[in-house]
Amino acid sequence: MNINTEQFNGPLDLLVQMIDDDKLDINDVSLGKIADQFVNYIKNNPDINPEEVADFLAVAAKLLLIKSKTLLPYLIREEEEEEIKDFANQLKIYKDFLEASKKIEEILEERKFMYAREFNKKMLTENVVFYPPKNVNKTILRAAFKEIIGRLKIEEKIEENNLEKAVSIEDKMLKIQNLLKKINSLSFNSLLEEQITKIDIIVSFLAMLELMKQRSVIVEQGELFESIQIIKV
Amino acid sequence: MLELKKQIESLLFISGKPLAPKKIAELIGDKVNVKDINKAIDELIKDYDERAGGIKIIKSASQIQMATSGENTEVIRNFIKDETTGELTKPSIETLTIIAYRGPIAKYELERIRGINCSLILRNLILRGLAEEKKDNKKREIYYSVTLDFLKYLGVSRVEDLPDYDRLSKNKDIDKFLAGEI
Amino acid sequence: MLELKKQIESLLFISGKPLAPKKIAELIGDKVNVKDINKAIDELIKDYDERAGGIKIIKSASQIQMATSGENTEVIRNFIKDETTGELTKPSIETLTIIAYRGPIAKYELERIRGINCSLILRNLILRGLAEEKKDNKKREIYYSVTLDFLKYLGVSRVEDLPDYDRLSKNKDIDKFLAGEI
Repeated sequence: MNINTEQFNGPLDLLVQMIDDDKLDINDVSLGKIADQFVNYIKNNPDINPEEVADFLAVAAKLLLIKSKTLLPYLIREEEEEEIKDFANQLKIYKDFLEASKKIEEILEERKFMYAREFNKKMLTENVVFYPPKNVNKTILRAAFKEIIGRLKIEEKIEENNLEKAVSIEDKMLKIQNLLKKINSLSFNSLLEEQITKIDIIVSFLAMLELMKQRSVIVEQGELFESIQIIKV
Repeated sequence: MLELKKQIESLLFISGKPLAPKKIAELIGDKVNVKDINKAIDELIKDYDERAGGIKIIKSASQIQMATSGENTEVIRNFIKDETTGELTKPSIETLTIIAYRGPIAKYELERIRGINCSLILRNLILRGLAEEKKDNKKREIYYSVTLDFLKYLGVSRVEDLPDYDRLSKNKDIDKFLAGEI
Repeated sequence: MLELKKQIESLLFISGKPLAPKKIAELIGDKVNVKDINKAIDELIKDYDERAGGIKIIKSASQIQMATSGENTEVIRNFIKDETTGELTKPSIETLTIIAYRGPIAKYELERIRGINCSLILRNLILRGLAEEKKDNKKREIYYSVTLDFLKYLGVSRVEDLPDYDRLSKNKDIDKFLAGEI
Protein backbone atom coordinates (compact mmCIF):
# COMPACT_ATOMS: atom_id res chain seq x y z
CA MET A 1 0.00 0.00 0.00
CA ASN A 2 1.51 3.14 -1.16
CA ILE A 3 -0.61 6.21 -0.62
CA ASN A 4 0.97 9.55 -0.13
CA THR A 5 -0.76 12.13 2.08
CA GLU A 6 -0.56 14.70 -0.72
CA GLN A 7 -2.57 12.49 -3.00
CA PHE A 8 -5.81 12.29 -1.14
CA ASN A 9 -8.12 14.58 0.54
CA GLY A 10 -9.89 13.47 3.67
CA PRO A 11 -10.77 10.03 4.99
CA LEU A 12 -13.38 9.15 2.37
CA ASP A 13 -10.99 9.89 -0.45
CA LEU A 14 -8.40 7.63 1.18
CA LEU A 15 -10.99 4.91 1.63
CA VAL A 16 -12.20 5.14 -1.98
CA GLN A 17 -8.58 4.85 -3.14
CA MET A 18 -8.01 1.76 -0.99
CA ILE A 19 -11.19 0.15 -2.30
CA ASP A 20 -10.25 0.98 -5.89
CA ASP A 21 -6.70 -0.29 -5.44
CA ASP A 22 -8.01 -3.60 -4.13
CA LYS A 23 -10.58 -3.68 -6.95
CA LEU A 24 -13.46 -4.05 -4.50
CA ASP A 25 -17.03 -2.78 -4.70
CA ILE A 26 -18.49 -0.56 -2.05
CA ASN A 27 -20.36 -2.93 0.27
CA ASP A 28 -20.24 -4.25 3.86
CA VAL A 29 -17.92 -7.12 3.12
CA SER A 30 -15.26 -5.09 1.36
CA LEU A 31 -15.49 -2.26 3.92
CA GLY A 32 -14.97 -4.79 6.71
CA LYS A 33 -11.96 -6.19 4.88
CA ILE A 34 -10.38 -2.80 4.52
CA ALA A 35 -10.82 -1.76 8.19
CA ASP A 36 -7.38 -2.93 9.39
CA GLN A 37 -5.63 -1.41 6.44
CA PHE A 38 -7.32 1.92 7.15
CA VAL A 39 -6.51 1.89 10.87
CA ASN A 40 -2.89 1.02 10.10
CA TYR A 41 -2.70 3.91 7.73
CA ILE A 42 -3.81 6.37 10.42
CA LYS A 43 -1.34 4.93 12.90
CA ASN A 44 1.58 5.09 10.52
CA ASN A 45 0.91 8.62 9.36
CA PRO A 46 1.34 10.94 12.32
CA ASP A 47 1.43 13.84 9.86
CA ILE A 48 -2.29 13.77 9.17
CA ASN A 49 -3.50 17.30 9.63
CA PRO A 50 -4.48 17.61 13.33
CA GLU A 51 -7.76 19.25 12.36
CA GLU A 52 -8.64 16.21 10.29
CA VAL A 53 -7.61 13.47 12.71
CA ALA A 54 -11.07 13.44 14.25
CA ASP A 55 -12.70 12.80 10.89
CA PHE A 56 -10.28 9.98 10.06
CA LEU A 57 -10.98 8.37 13.41
CA ALA A 58 -14.72 8.61 12.95
CA VAL A 59 -14.38 6.70 9.68
CA ALA A 60 -12.05 4.17 11.31
CA ALA A 61 -14.66 3.57 14.02
CA LYS A 62 -17.35 2.96 11.38
CA LEU A 63 -15.12 0.51 9.54
CA LEU A 64 -14.42 -1.38 12.77
CA LEU A 65 -18.13 -1.56 13.43
CA ILE A 66 -18.66 -3.01 9.98
CA LYS A 67 -15.84 -5.46 10.52
CA SER A 68 -17.33 -6.62 13.80
CA LYS A 69 -20.60 -7.16 11.99
CA THR A 70 -18.99 -9.52 9.51
CA LEU A 71 -17.31 -11.38 12.37
CA LEU A 72 -20.11 -11.38 14.93
CA PRO A 73 -23.35 -10.57 13.08
CA TYR A 74 -25.61 -11.40 16.06
CA LEU A 75 -24.07 -8.59 18.13
CA ILE A 76 -25.16 -5.88 15.76
CA ARG A 77 -28.20 -3.88 16.79
CA GLU A 78 -30.74 -2.44 14.40
CA GLU A 79 -29.47 1.14 14.71
CA GLU A 80 -25.98 -0.01 13.95
CA GLU A 81 -27.28 -1.87 10.94
CA GLU A 82 -28.72 1.46 9.77
CA GLU A 83 -25.47 3.25 10.44
CA ILE A 84 -23.60 0.75 8.29
CA LYS A 85 -26.04 1.10 5.41
CA ASP A 86 -25.87 4.85 5.75
CA PHE A 87 -22.10 4.81 5.58
CA ALA A 88 -21.91 2.64 2.45
CA ASN A 89 -24.40 4.99 0.88
CA GLN A 90 -22.41 8.06 1.87
CA LEU A 91 -19.35 6.52 0.30
CA LYS A 92 -21.14 5.87 -2.99
CA ILE A 93 -22.44 9.43 -3.13
CA TYR A 94 -19.01 10.76 -2.26
CA LYS A 95 -17.52 8.72 -5.08
CA ASP A 96 -19.97 10.23 -7.57
CA PHE A 97 -18.82 13.71 -6.61
CA LEU A 98 -15.19 12.66 -6.63
CA GLU A 99 -15.65 11.61 -10.24
CA ALA A 100 -17.43 14.87 -11.03
CA SER A 101 -14.56 16.80 -9.44
CA LYS A 102 -12.13 15.08 -11.79
CA LYS A 103 -14.15 16.35 -14.73
CA ILE A 104 -14.16 19.83 -13.21
CA GLU A 105 -10.40 19.59 -12.84
CA GLU A 106 -10.11 18.76 -16.55
CA ILE A 107 -12.28 21.73 -17.46
CA LEU A 108 -10.06 23.98 -15.32
CA GLU A 109 -6.98 22.63 -17.05
CA GLU A 110 -8.33 23.74 -20.41
CA ARG A 111 -8.00 27.27 -19.08
CA LYS A 112 -11.00 28.67 -20.89
CA PHE A 113 -11.12 31.61 -18.52
CA MET A 114 -13.77 34.25 -19.06
CA TYR A 115 -12.93 37.80 -18.16
CA ALA A 116 -14.99 40.70 -16.91
CA ARG A 117 -13.73 44.18 -17.57
CA GLU A 118 -11.43 45.47 -14.88
CA PHE A 119 -12.58 48.45 -12.93
CA ASN A 120 -12.19 51.56 -15.02
CA LYS A 121 -13.06 54.72 -13.19
CA LYS A 122 -12.90 56.85 -16.31
CA MET A 123 -15.62 54.84 -18.00
CA LEU A 124 -18.04 55.81 -15.25
CA THR A 125 -17.06 59.41 -14.55
CA GLU A 126 -14.93 61.80 -16.53
CA ASN A 127 -14.31 64.20 -13.66
CA VAL A 128 -12.41 63.86 -10.46
CA VAL A 129 -15.07 63.06 -7.93
CA PHE A 130 -15.27 62.99 -4.18
CA TYR A 131 -18.41 61.66 -2.56
CA PRO A 132 -17.90 61.44 1.20
CA PRO A 133 -20.30 59.22 3.12
CA LYS A 134 -22.41 60.91 5.79
CA ASN A 135 -22.15 57.97 8.20
CA VAL A 136 -18.38 58.09 8.67
CA ASN A 137 -16.29 60.23 11.00
CA LYS A 138 -13.12 59.87 13.05
CA THR A 139 -14.84 58.32 16.05
CA ILE A 140 -16.62 55.74 13.93
CA LEU A 141 -13.37 54.74 12.24
CA ARG A 142 -11.66 54.25 15.58
CA ALA A 143 -14.52 52.15 16.92
CA ALA A 144 -14.56 50.00 13.76
CA PHE A 145 -10.82 49.39 13.97
CA LYS A 146 -11.07 48.35 17.63
CA GLU A 147 -13.83 45.92 16.74
CA ILE A 148 -11.68 44.35 14.02
CA ILE A 149 -8.77 43.86 16.42
CA GLY A 150 -11.13 42.25 18.94
CA ARG A 151 -12.37 39.83 16.32
CA LEU A 152 -8.86 38.70 15.38
CA LYS A 153 -8.22 37.80 19.02
CA ILE A 154 -11.34 35.63 19.20
CA GLU A 155 -10.28 33.72 16.10
CA GLU A 156 -6.90 33.10 17.67
CA LYS A 157 -8.52 31.48 20.70
CA ILE A 158 -10.82 29.26 18.65
CA GLU A 159 -7.92 27.88 16.65
CA GLU A 160 -5.93 27.11 19.78
CA ASN A 161 -8.87 25.14 21.15
CA ASN A 162 -9.10 23.05 18.02
CA LEU A 163 -5.49 21.98 18.37
CA GLU A 164 -5.90 21.03 22.01
CA LYS A 165 -8.65 18.62 21.13
CA ALA A 166 -6.54 16.49 18.86
CA VAL A 167 -5.35 13.41 20.73
CA SER A 168 -3.34 10.75 19.04
CA ILE A 169 -3.61 6.99 19.32
CA GLU A 170 0.08 6.86 20.20
CA ASP A 171 -0.46 9.13 23.21
CA LYS A 172 -3.34 7.00 24.41
CA MET A 173 -1.32 3.79 24.07
CA LEU A 174 1.42 5.36 26.08
CA LYS A 175 -1.05 6.42 28.72
CA ILE A 176 -2.41 2.86 29.03
CA GLN A 177 1.08 1.38 29.27
CA ASN A 178 2.13 3.88 31.93
CA LEU A 179 -0.96 3.20 34.00
CA LEU A 180 -0.37 -0.52 33.74
CA LYS A 181 3.14 -0.10 35.12
CA LYS A 182 1.57 0.94 38.41
CA ILE A 183 -1.48 -1.32 38.47
CA ASN A 184 -2.34 -4.65 36.89
CA SER A 185 -5.69 -3.76 35.41
CA LEU A 186 -7.81 -0.75 34.69
CA SER A 187 -11.24 -0.02 33.30
CA PHE A 188 -11.71 1.40 29.86
CA ASN A 189 -13.72 4.29 31.26
CA SER A 190 -10.80 5.46 33.38
CA LEU A 191 -8.90 6.21 30.18
CA LEU A 192 -11.32 8.85 29.09
CA GLU A 193 -10.76 12.51 29.72
CA GLU A 194 -13.01 14.37 32.10
CA GLN A 195 -15.07 15.79 29.30
CA ILE A 196 -15.98 12.72 27.33
CA THR A 197 -16.01 13.28 23.58
CA LYS A 198 -16.84 10.82 20.85
CA ILE A 199 -13.36 11.24 19.45
CA ASP A 200 -11.75 10.51 22.80
CA ILE A 201 -13.73 7.28 23.09
CA ILE A 202 -12.76 6.23 19.57
CA VAL A 203 -9.08 7.03 20.09
CA SER A 204 -9.00 5.17 23.40
CA PHE A 205 -10.72 2.20 21.82
CA LEU A 206 -8.32 2.07 18.90
CA ALA A 207 -5.34 2.38 21.27
CA MET A 208 -6.69 -0.51 23.31
CA LEU A 209 -7.16 -2.65 20.20
CA GLU A 210 -3.64 -1.91 19.07
CA LEU A 211 -2.17 -2.97 22.42
CA MET A 212 -4.22 -6.17 22.22
CA LYS A 213 -2.79 -6.87 18.81
CA GLN A 214 0.74 -6.34 20.15
CA ARG A 215 -0.20 -8.77 22.93
CA SER A 216 0.69 -6.21 25.61
CA VAL A 217 -2.77 -6.42 27.15
CA ILE A 218 -5.81 -8.66 27.24
CA VAL A 219 -9.30 -7.34 27.44
CA GLU A 220 -12.28 -8.69 29.34
CA GLN A 221 -15.91 -7.79 29.25
CA GLY A 222 -18.45 -9.63 31.41
CA GLU A 223 -21.50 -8.93 29.32
CA LEU A 224 -22.44 -6.78 26.39
CA PHE A 225 -22.32 -3.04 27.28
CA GLU A 226 -20.67 -3.78 30.63
CA SER A 227 -17.48 -1.98 31.53
CA ILE A 228 -14.36 -3.24 29.72
CA GLN A 229 -11.31 -4.25 31.82
CA ILE A 230 -7.81 -3.89 30.38
CA ILE A 231 -5.36 -6.33 31.98
CA LYS A 232 -1.56 -6.32 31.80
CA VAL A 233 -0.06 -9.46 30.21
CA MET B 1 -35.33 44.00 -28.45
CA LEU B 2 -37.58 44.55 -25.45
CA GLU B 3 -36.96 47.79 -23.57
CA LEU B 4 -36.28 45.94 -20.30
CA LYS B 5 -33.70 43.65 -21.91
CA LYS B 6 -31.97 46.66 -23.46
CA GLN B 7 -31.72 48.39 -20.11
CA ILE B 8 -30.29 45.33 -18.42
CA GLU B 9 -27.80 44.89 -21.23
CA SER B 10 -26.65 48.50 -20.91
CA LEU B 11 -26.26 48.16 -17.16
CA LEU B 12 -24.26 44.96 -17.40
CA PHE B 13 -21.99 46.51 -20.00
CA ILE B 14 -21.30 49.80 -18.25
CA SER B 15 -20.97 48.44 -14.71
CA GLY B 16 -18.67 45.58 -15.66
CA LYS B 17 -19.35 44.17 -12.23
CA PRO B 18 -21.76 41.57 -10.86
CA LEU B 19 -25.27 42.87 -10.27
CA ALA B 20 -28.10 41.27 -8.31
CA PRO B 21 -31.51 41.14 -10.05
CA LYS B 22 -32.97 43.12 -7.16
CA LYS B 23 -30.41 45.88 -7.64
CA ILE B 24 -31.19 45.98 -11.37
CA ALA B 25 -34.88 46.37 -10.59
CA GLU B 26 -34.11 49.32 -8.28
CA LEU B 27 -31.94 51.03 -10.87
CA ILE B 28 -34.50 50.67 -13.64
CA GLY B 29 -37.25 51.86 -11.30
CA ASP B 30 -40.62 52.37 -13.00
CA LYS B 31 -42.35 49.81 -10.80
CA VAL B 32 -40.63 46.94 -12.56
CA ASN B 33 -40.58 43.82 -10.39
CA VAL B 34 -37.79 41.32 -9.80
CA LYS B 35 -39.75 38.53 -11.44
CA ASP B 36 -39.85 40.42 -14.75
CA ILE B 37 -36.16 41.20 -14.39
CA ASN B 38 -35.33 37.54 -13.89
CA LYS B 39 -37.37 36.59 -16.93
CA ALA B 40 -35.62 39.19 -19.06
CA ILE B 41 -32.24 38.02 -17.75
CA ASP B 42 -32.96 34.43 -18.74
CA GLU B 43 -33.97 35.58 -22.22
CA LEU B 44 -30.80 37.65 -22.54
CA ILE B 45 -28.64 34.70 -21.49
CA LYS B 46 -30.37 32.60 -24.11
CA ASP B 47 -29.84 35.27 -26.78
CA TYR B 48 -26.14 35.41 -25.97
CA ASP B 49 -25.80 31.63 -25.98
CA GLU B 50 -27.48 31.45 -29.39
CA ARG B 51 -25.30 34.17 -30.88
CA ALA B 52 -22.24 32.30 -29.60
CA GLY B 53 -20.18 35.49 -29.89
CA GLY B 54 -17.28 36.94 -27.96
CA ILE B 55 -19.38 38.05 -24.97
CA LYS B 56 -21.45 35.98 -22.55
CA ILE B 57 -23.75 36.70 -19.66
CA ILE B 58 -22.97 34.54 -16.66
CA LYS B 59 -25.22 33.83 -13.73
CA SER B 60 -24.65 32.66 -10.16
CA ALA B 61 -27.16 32.07 -7.39
CA SER B 62 -27.15 35.75 -6.49
CA GLN B 63 -25.85 37.81 -9.39
CA ILE B 64 -25.24 38.22 -13.10
CA GLN B 65 -22.32 39.71 -14.98
CA MET B 66 -21.07 40.27 -18.50
CA ALA B 67 -17.80 38.57 -19.47
CA THR B 68 -15.77 37.50 -22.49
CA SER B 69 -16.45 34.02 -23.78
CA GLY B 70 -14.11 31.20 -22.79
CA GLU B 71 -12.91 30.70 -26.37
CA ASN B 72 -10.91 33.90 -26.60
CA THR B 73 -8.90 33.49 -23.44
CA GLU B 74 -5.48 33.86 -25.05
CA VAL B 75 -6.20 37.13 -26.87
CA ILE B 76 -7.68 38.68 -23.74
CA ARG B 77 -4.90 37.40 -21.48
CA ASN B 78 -2.33 39.09 -23.69
CA PHE B 79 -4.32 42.28 -23.73
CA ILE B 80 -4.84 42.65 -19.99
CA LYS B 81 -1.55 40.95 -19.13
CA ASP B 82 -3.26 38.46 -16.88
CA GLU B 83 -1.10 35.73 -15.41
CA THR B 84 -3.68 33.78 -13.45
CA THR B 85 -3.00 30.08 -13.65
CA GLY B 86 -6.29 29.13 -12.04
CA GLU B 87 -4.59 26.39 -10.12
CA LEU B 88 -6.59 25.03 -7.23
CA THR B 89 -5.73 22.30 -4.75
CA LYS B 90 -7.55 18.99 -4.88
CA PRO B 91 -9.57 19.65 -1.70
CA SER B 92 -10.63 23.03 -3.11
CA ILE B 93 -11.77 21.51 -6.39
CA GLU B 94 -13.63 18.74 -4.60
CA THR B 95 -15.42 21.19 -2.32
CA LEU B 96 -16.25 23.59 -5.14
CA THR B 97 -17.58 20.71 -7.25
CA ILE B 98 -20.04 19.71 -4.54
CA ILE B 99 -21.07 23.34 -3.98
CA ALA B 100 -21.50 23.88 -7.73
CA TYR B 101 -23.73 20.82 -8.24
CA ARG B 102 -25.62 21.02 -4.96
CA GLY B 103 -25.61 24.74 -4.14
CA PRO B 104 -27.04 26.48 -2.31
CA ILE B 105 -25.83 23.88 0.18
CA ALA B 106 -25.51 24.03 3.98
CA LYS B 107 -22.19 23.32 5.67
CA TYR B 108 -23.52 20.23 7.45
CA GLU B 109 -24.69 18.81 4.11
CA LEU B 110 -21.29 19.42 2.55
CA GLU B 111 -19.66 17.73 5.52
CA ARG B 112 -22.01 14.78 5.24
CA ILE B 113 -20.89 14.21 1.66
CA ARG B 114 -17.17 14.84 2.23
CA GLY B 115 -16.99 13.15 5.61
CA ILE B 116 -14.68 15.84 6.86
CA ASN B 117 -14.91 19.15 8.68
CA CYS B 118 -15.15 21.89 6.04
CA SER B 119 -14.90 25.11 8.12
CA LEU B 120 -11.36 25.97 7.12
CA ILE B 121 -11.71 25.19 3.45
CA LEU B 122 -14.94 27.16 3.21
CA ARG B 123 -13.28 30.12 4.87
CA ASN B 124 -10.47 29.90 2.36
CA LEU B 125 -12.77 29.61 -0.67
CA ILE B 126 -14.77 32.62 0.50
CA LEU B 127 -11.60 34.60 1.04
CA ARG B 128 -10.54 33.81 -2.52
CA GLY B 129 -13.94 34.80 -3.83
CA LEU B 130 -14.72 31.35 -5.25
CA ALA B 131 -17.63 30.56 -2.94
CA GLU B 132 -20.15 32.82 -1.27
CA GLU B 133 -22.41 32.41 1.74
CA LYS B 134 -25.97 33.47 2.28
CA LYS B 135 -27.90 33.29 5.49
CA ASP B 136 -31.36 31.77 5.39
CA ASN B 137 -33.08 33.48 8.30
CA LYS B 138 -36.04 31.12 8.33
CA LYS B 139 -33.96 27.96 8.51
CA ARG B 140 -31.28 29.72 10.59
CA GLU B 141 -28.66 28.17 8.40
CA ILE B 142 -25.91 29.48 6.11
CA TYR B 143 -25.98 28.26 2.52
CA TYR B 144 -23.02 28.22 0.14
CA SER B 145 -22.92 28.72 -3.63
CA VAL B 146 -20.15 29.13 -6.19
CA THR B 147 -19.39 32.67 -7.35
CA LEU B 148 -19.22 34.27 -10.76
CA ASP B 149 -15.44 34.25 -10.41
CA PHE B 150 -15.42 30.47 -10.16
CA LEU B 151 -17.68 30.18 -13.22
CA LYS B 152 -15.26 32.47 -15.07
CA TYR B 153 -12.39 30.10 -14.23
CA LEU B 154 -14.42 27.25 -15.64
CA GLY B 155 -15.47 29.17 -18.72
CA VAL B 156 -19.08 28.19 -18.04
CA SER B 157 -21.99 30.65 -18.00
CA ARG B 158 -23.89 28.94 -15.20
CA VAL B 159 -23.75 25.78 -13.11
CA GLU B 160 -26.55 24.21 -15.16
CA ASP B 161 -24.08 23.93 -18.06
CA LEU B 162 -21.73 21.64 -16.10
CA PRO B 163 -21.41 18.01 -17.25
CA ASP B 164 -23.94 15.63 -15.65
CA TYR B 165 -25.60 18.54 -13.89
CA ASP B 166 -29.09 17.08 -13.86
CA ARG B 167 -27.99 13.68 -12.61
CA LEU B 168 -26.07 15.06 -9.65
CA SER B 169 -28.18 18.06 -8.75
CA LYS B 170 -31.63 16.51 -8.92
CA ASN B 171 -30.80 13.14 -7.46
CA LYS B 172 -33.39 11.68 -5.09
CA ASP B 173 -30.90 9.37 -3.38
CA ILE B 174 -28.66 12.31 -2.55
CA ASP B 175 -31.64 14.38 -1.41
CA LYS B 176 -32.72 11.62 0.94
CA PHE B 177 -29.19 11.08 2.17
CA LEU B 178 -28.73 14.78 2.96
CA ALA B 179 -32.09 14.90 4.70
CA GLY B 180 -30.86 12.06 6.89
CA GLU B 181 -33.61 9.72 5.70
CA ILE B 182 -31.31 6.93 4.58
CA MET C 1 -20.13 33.78 -35.45
CA LEU C 2 -16.78 34.06 -37.22
CA GLU C 3 -13.75 33.53 -35.01
CA LEU C 4 -12.32 36.95 -35.92
CA LYS C 5 -15.56 38.75 -35.08
CA LYS C 6 -15.72 37.00 -31.73
CA GLN C 7 -12.20 38.06 -30.85
CA ILE C 8 -12.87 41.67 -31.80
CA GLU C 9 -16.08 41.65 -29.79
CA SER C 10 -14.27 40.31 -26.70
CA LEU C 11 -11.54 42.92 -27.03
CA LEU C 12 -13.95 45.83 -27.45
CA PHE C 13 -15.87 44.73 -24.39
CA ILE C 14 -12.87 44.19 -22.16
CA SER C 15 -11.08 47.42 -23.06
CA GLY C 16 -14.15 49.65 -22.81
CA LYS C 17 -12.21 52.35 -24.64
CA PRO C 18 -11.58 53.12 -28.32
CA LEU C 19 -9.21 50.79 -30.19
CA ALA C 20 -7.63 51.27 -33.61
CA PRO C 21 -8.05 48.41 -36.12
CA LYS C 22 -4.27 48.19 -36.39
CA LYS C 23 -3.99 47.70 -32.62
CA ILE C 24 -6.67 45.00 -32.77
CA ALA C 25 -4.74 43.21 -35.51
CA GLU C 26 -1.61 43.25 -33.32
CA LEU C 27 -3.48 41.87 -30.32
CA ILE C 28 -5.01 39.04 -32.29
CA GLY C 29 -1.74 38.23 -34.02
CA ASP C 30 -1.84 35.12 -36.20
CA LYS C 31 -0.95 37.01 -39.37
CA VAL C 32 -4.36 38.59 -39.53
CA ASN C 33 -4.34 41.76 -41.64
CA VAL C 34 -6.00 45.10 -41.01
CA LYS C 35 -8.21 44.69 -44.06
CA ASP C 36 -9.81 41.56 -42.62
CA ILE C 37 -10.20 43.32 -39.28
CA ASN C 38 -11.98 46.22 -40.91
CA LYS C 39 -14.31 43.90 -42.76
CA ALA C 40 -15.15 42.02 -39.54
CA ILE C 41 -15.73 45.32 -37.73
CA ASP C 42 -18.21 46.42 -40.38
CA GLU C 43 -20.08 43.15 -40.04
CA LEU C 44 -20.13 43.48 -36.25
CA ILE C 45 -21.51 47.01 -36.47
CA LYS C 46 -24.24 45.74 -38.77
CA ASP C 47 -25.08 42.89 -36.35
CA TYR C 48 -25.36 45.30 -33.47
CA ASP C 49 -27.52 47.71 -35.47
CA GLU C 50 -29.88 44.90 -36.38
CA ARG C 51 -30.18 43.67 -32.81
CA ALA C 52 -30.91 47.21 -31.64
CA GLY C 53 -30.05 46.22 -28.05
CA GLY C 54 -28.54 48.07 -25.11
CA ILE C 55 -25.00 48.07 -26.55
CA LYS C 56 -23.71 49.45 -29.83
CA ILE C 57 -20.40 49.71 -31.62
CA ILE C 58 -19.34 53.19 -32.67
CA LYS C 59 -16.77 53.90 -35.34
CA SER C 60 -14.85 57.11 -35.75
CA ALA C 61 -12.33 57.84 -38.47
CA SER C 62 -9.54 55.95 -36.79
CA GLN C 63 -10.99 53.92 -33.94
CA ILE C 64 -13.89 51.79 -32.80
CA GLN C 65 -15.48 51.49 -29.40
CA MET C 66 -18.25 49.60 -27.67
CA ALA C 67 -20.73 51.76 -25.74
CA THR C 68 -24.24 51.73 -24.34
CA SER C 69 -26.93 52.80 -26.75
CA GLY C 70 -28.10 56.39 -26.21
CA GLU C 71 -31.60 55.55 -25.08
CA ASN C 72 -30.65 54.24 -21.67
CA THR C 73 -28.81 57.23 -20.25
CA GLU C 74 -31.17 57.51 -17.32
CA VAL C 75 -30.53 53.98 -16.08
CA ILE C 76 -26.81 54.59 -16.37
CA ARG C 77 -27.14 57.82 -14.41
CA ASN C 78 -29.05 55.97 -11.72
CA PHE C 79 -26.28 53.39 -11.56
CA ILE C 80 -23.51 55.95 -11.13
CA LYS C 81 -25.50 57.85 -8.55
CA ASP C 82 -26.17 54.63 -6.66
CA GLU C 83 -22.49 53.72 -6.70
CA THR C 84 -21.23 57.06 -5.50
CA THR C 85 -23.75 58.47 -3.06
CA GLY C 86 -25.41 57.29 0.08
CA GLU C 87 -24.07 55.83 3.28
CA LEU C 88 -21.32 53.23 3.44
CA THR C 89 -22.22 49.68 4.45
CA LYS C 90 -20.54 48.14 7.47
CA PRO C 91 -18.13 46.04 5.38
CA SER C 92 -17.15 49.17 3.44
CA ILE C 93 -16.55 51.14 6.64
CA GLU C 94 -14.37 48.32 7.97
CA THR C 95 -12.34 48.18 4.79
CA LEU C 96 -11.90 51.95 4.76
CA THR C 97 -10.88 51.88 8.44
CA ILE C 98 -8.20 49.28 7.85
CA ILE C 99 -6.86 51.26 4.89
CA ALA C 100 -6.80 54.41 7.04
CA TYR C 101 -4.99 52.88 10.03
CA ARG C 102 -2.81 50.38 8.20
CA GLY C 103 -2.29 51.96 4.77
CA PRO C 104 -0.54 51.71 2.43
CA ILE C 105 -1.78 48.13 2.59
CA ALA C 106 -1.80 45.36 -0.01
CA LYS C 107 -5.07 43.80 -1.07
CA TYR C 108 -4.15 40.34 0.18
CA GLU C 109 -3.39 41.72 3.67
CA LEU C 110 -6.67 43.57 3.71
CA GLU C 111 -8.52 40.42 2.69
CA ARG C 112 -6.78 38.31 5.33
CA ILE C 113 -7.81 40.71 8.06
CA ARG C 114 -11.39 40.93 6.80
CA GLY C 115 -11.65 37.26 5.85
CA ILE C 116 -13.46 38.12 2.65
CA ASN C 117 -12.69 39.09 -0.92
CA CYS C 118 -12.61 42.91 -1.08
CA SER C 119 -12.40 43.70 -4.82
CA LEU C 120 -15.83 45.22 -5.19
CA ILE C 121 -15.63 47.27 -2.01
CA LEU C 122 -12.24 48.62 -3.05
CA ARG C 123 -13.46 49.73 -6.46
CA ASN C 124 -16.38 51.50 -4.84
CA LEU C 125 -14.13 53.31 -2.34
CA ILE C 126 -11.92 54.40 -5.23
CA LEU C 127 -14.87 55.50 -7.33
CA ARG C 128 -16.06 57.69 -4.46
CA GLY C 129 -12.65 59.24 -4.09
CA LEU C 130 -12.13 57.87 -0.57
CA ALA C 131 -9.24 55.51 -1.31
CA GLU C 132 -6.59 55.34 -4.00
CA GLU C 133 -4.32 52.64 -5.35
CA LYS C 134 -0.64 52.82 -6.07
CA LYS C 135 1.35 50.16 -7.80
CA ASP C 136 4.62 49.08 -6.22
CA ASN C 137 6.61 47.93 -9.23
CA LYS C 138 9.29 46.23 -7.16
CA LYS C 139 6.91 44.07 -5.20
CA ARG C 140 4.46 43.78 -8.13
CA GLU C 141 1.69 44.54 -5.74
CA ILE C 142 -0.97 47.22 -5.51
CA TYR C 143 -1.15 49.20 -2.26
CA TYR C 144 -4.15 51.13 -1.00
CA SER C 145 -4.26 54.36 0.98
CA VAL C 146 -6.95 56.84 1.92
CA THR C 147 -7.10 60.02 -0.16
CA LEU C 148 -6.22 63.51 1.04
CA ASP C 149 -9.79 64.56 0.30
CA PHE C 150 -11.07 61.94 2.69
CA LEU C 151 -8.61 62.93 5.43
CA LYS C 152 -9.66 66.55 5.05
CA TYR C 153 -13.29 65.48 5.28
CA LEU C 154 -12.47 63.75 8.59
CA GLY C 155 -10.83 66.97 9.76
CA VAL C 156 -7.25 65.74 9.89
CA SER C 157 -4.32 66.48 7.63
CA ARG C 158 -2.58 63.13 7.81
CA VAL C 159 -3.37 59.59 8.94
CA GLU C 160 -1.15 59.96 11.99
CA ASP C 161 -3.64 62.46 13.36
CA LEU C 162 -6.44 59.89 13.46
CA PRO C 163 -7.62 59.08 17.02
CA ASP C 164 -5.32 56.62 18.82
CA TYR C 165 -3.34 56.16 15.62
CA ASP C 166 -0.10 55.03 17.26
CA ARG C 167 -1.66 52.51 19.58
CA LEU C 168 -4.10 51.08 17.05
CA SER C 169 -1.96 51.03 13.93
CA LYS C 170 0.89 49.27 15.68
CA ASN C 171 -1.31 46.66 17.32
CA LYS C 172 0.72 43.49 17.73
CA ASP C 173 -2.23 41.14 17.19
CA ILE C 174 -2.62 42.39 13.64
CA ASP C 175 1.09 42.04 12.92
CA LYS C 176 1.06 38.52 14.28
CA PHE C 177 -2.06 37.70 12.36
CA LEU C 178 -0.60 38.96 9.09
CA ALA C 179 2.65 37.14 9.72
CA GLY C 180 0.58 33.97 9.90
CA GLU C 181 1.47 33.35 13.53
CA ILE C 182 -2.12 33.21 14.62
